[in-house]
Amino acid sequence: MSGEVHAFPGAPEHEVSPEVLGALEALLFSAGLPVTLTELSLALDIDPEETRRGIEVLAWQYGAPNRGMELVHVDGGWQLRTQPRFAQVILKLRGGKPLKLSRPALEVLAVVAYRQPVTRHEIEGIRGVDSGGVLKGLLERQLVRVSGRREEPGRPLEYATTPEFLRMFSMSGLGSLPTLKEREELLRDADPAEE
Amino acid sequence: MSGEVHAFPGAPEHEVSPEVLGALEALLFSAGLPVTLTELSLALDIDPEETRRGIEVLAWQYGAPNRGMELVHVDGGWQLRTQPRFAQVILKLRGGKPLKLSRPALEVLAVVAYRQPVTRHEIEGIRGVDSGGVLKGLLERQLVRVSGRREEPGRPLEYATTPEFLRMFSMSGLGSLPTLKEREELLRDADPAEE
Amino acid sequence: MSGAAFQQAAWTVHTEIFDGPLDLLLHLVKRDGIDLRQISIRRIADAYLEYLDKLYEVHLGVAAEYLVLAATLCHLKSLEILPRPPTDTSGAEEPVDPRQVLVQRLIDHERFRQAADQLDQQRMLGRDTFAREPAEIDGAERPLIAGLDAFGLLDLYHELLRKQATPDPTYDLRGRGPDIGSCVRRVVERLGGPGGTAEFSQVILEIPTKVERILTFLAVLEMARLQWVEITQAEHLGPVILTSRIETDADLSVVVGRIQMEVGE
Repeated sequence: MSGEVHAFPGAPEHEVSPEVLGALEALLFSAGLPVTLTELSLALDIDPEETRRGIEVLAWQYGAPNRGMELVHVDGGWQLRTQPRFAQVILKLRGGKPLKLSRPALEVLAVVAYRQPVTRHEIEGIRGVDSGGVLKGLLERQLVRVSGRREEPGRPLEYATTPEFLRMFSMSGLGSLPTLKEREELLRDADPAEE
Repeated sequence: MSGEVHAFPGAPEHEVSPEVLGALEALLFSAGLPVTLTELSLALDIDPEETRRGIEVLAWQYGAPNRGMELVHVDGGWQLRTQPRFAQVILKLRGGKPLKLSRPALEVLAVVAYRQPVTRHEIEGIRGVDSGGVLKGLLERQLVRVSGRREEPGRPLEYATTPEFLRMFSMSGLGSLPTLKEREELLRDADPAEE
Repeated sequence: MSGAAFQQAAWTVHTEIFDGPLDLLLHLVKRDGIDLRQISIRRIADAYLEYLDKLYEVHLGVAAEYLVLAATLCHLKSLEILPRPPTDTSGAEEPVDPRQVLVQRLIDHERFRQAADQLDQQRMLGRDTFAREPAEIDGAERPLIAGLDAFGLLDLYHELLRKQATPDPTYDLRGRGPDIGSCVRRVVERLGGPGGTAEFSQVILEIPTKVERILTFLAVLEMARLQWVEITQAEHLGPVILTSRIETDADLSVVVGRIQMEVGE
């Protein structure tokens, strides 16, 4: 997402009360998403011109070297964001936690694993929903690759799993994928009462 | 209103570099949830003592009248939150109602907080009324959790509070619970002769 | 108290003012200025019973727990009036004074009422103060984990195939489609003879289409109403067990016909 940072070279001349500045900061902080001048003015019950001046002063204050955020004009509103120079430390604090694959991603992976090479059309036939976006994500993550083209009208792309996929599921090769028959045997062994 | 805001009366003497202050602010801003001193120190690759001084300076800076947030020690970590005097304008911007816990919910929470681990039977003994529905609601809101089973006939479930409880009530730990009134104190309060 | 005003007061028993019998009792103690240290059981028992009486006058149902406390108070009151039996001096244990037990319960109740007040005065997140949602971190930088193993993947695949194998049925609008009669028959056969049981969720899961599942659900409710099937659940959230109550020699078509008539099919 891009946005415009308004760095005001010198202290704005405008007189804005500390109370309005504090309230603006609290509003922008808790909103998270960009907030328009109109929304801010309505919440504070002040004139939009005063809000604009407040925003200008606030943006200038965030320019100080000991501040961690900046005020960005984005999507027609104003938003507080961390300054880009802190991206690395933030990633270090929060990026270490692994991301879990989503249910749709797992479903597409399952179909690709058992049906490869498989076309997007076939995947969608089995899942019953559009799977383009999910497939794209899996391609970017290198869990799925394009393996060729199907020799049929339109020559659609075919997809297969990657070595990265095998690593993720701790398998030495595609031959290690369990089969439906094995699954049934396992279930029988595990709980004879259930059958 | 209580809560654990550390307002330092004068400017802390400590020398902390603007860069560390900015990074701390950026980290706390992006984390949203409480972050421990250790986590902050690891991300910044600085000494925990320096982090502690940085937090102290930051907390003091948030005490200025033109600031919207405060630095709160909660659930064992540090968290940026809006200052209570801006609650009204924030709710106005959000267009939502403030969070409200019902009287029975507060009472059950109080019993669980002070008597944990506690069984449903014990809660109902103190309140004199069925509390199953209220307890279920608190479990769903993750303010209360099942902590184990009591080693007694029937092995009833035991309940305790969660970190979410500490966060919601702005407490750094269970040690921050206000002390329960003693029997004598309550009798004195209830004494009609002294009213 | 005027009729209307009292009705209002009585109504509040079930709303926020009195949260249960102890709460009511505590209110009466405070209202009548009774000293908890020299509590007169007779006085508070009378006040409590009088209040319950008024509730009956306005034809308001009183929850069972209010009556339990009333019984306890009457018992305590009788103990207070009767002369005490000589205390057994040989026993090491002091007899528990039932009055003290009641006072202790009232004190505990008051103590936690006040603790609840104090909690309510804490700086509450979402009411007095607001935090931020954690900022989105660019996912591309973070390590990925599957969250399940190869068998889990297979289960997912199997599930997808099964869903695909049972598409929503298409109906011939000229025909009748699935009917409740066949659903009743299916349940009766599944349960076997009288006393035969099955877990309700199993019965439902064995049925292939959504429409038939709903019809079977209705059929079971109707059968329960006619006492042809018994529904039991041993514990909260535990399995629901169906037990057949239909005689072996009962004419199933009569049973089915009755249900079809009842549901107006």
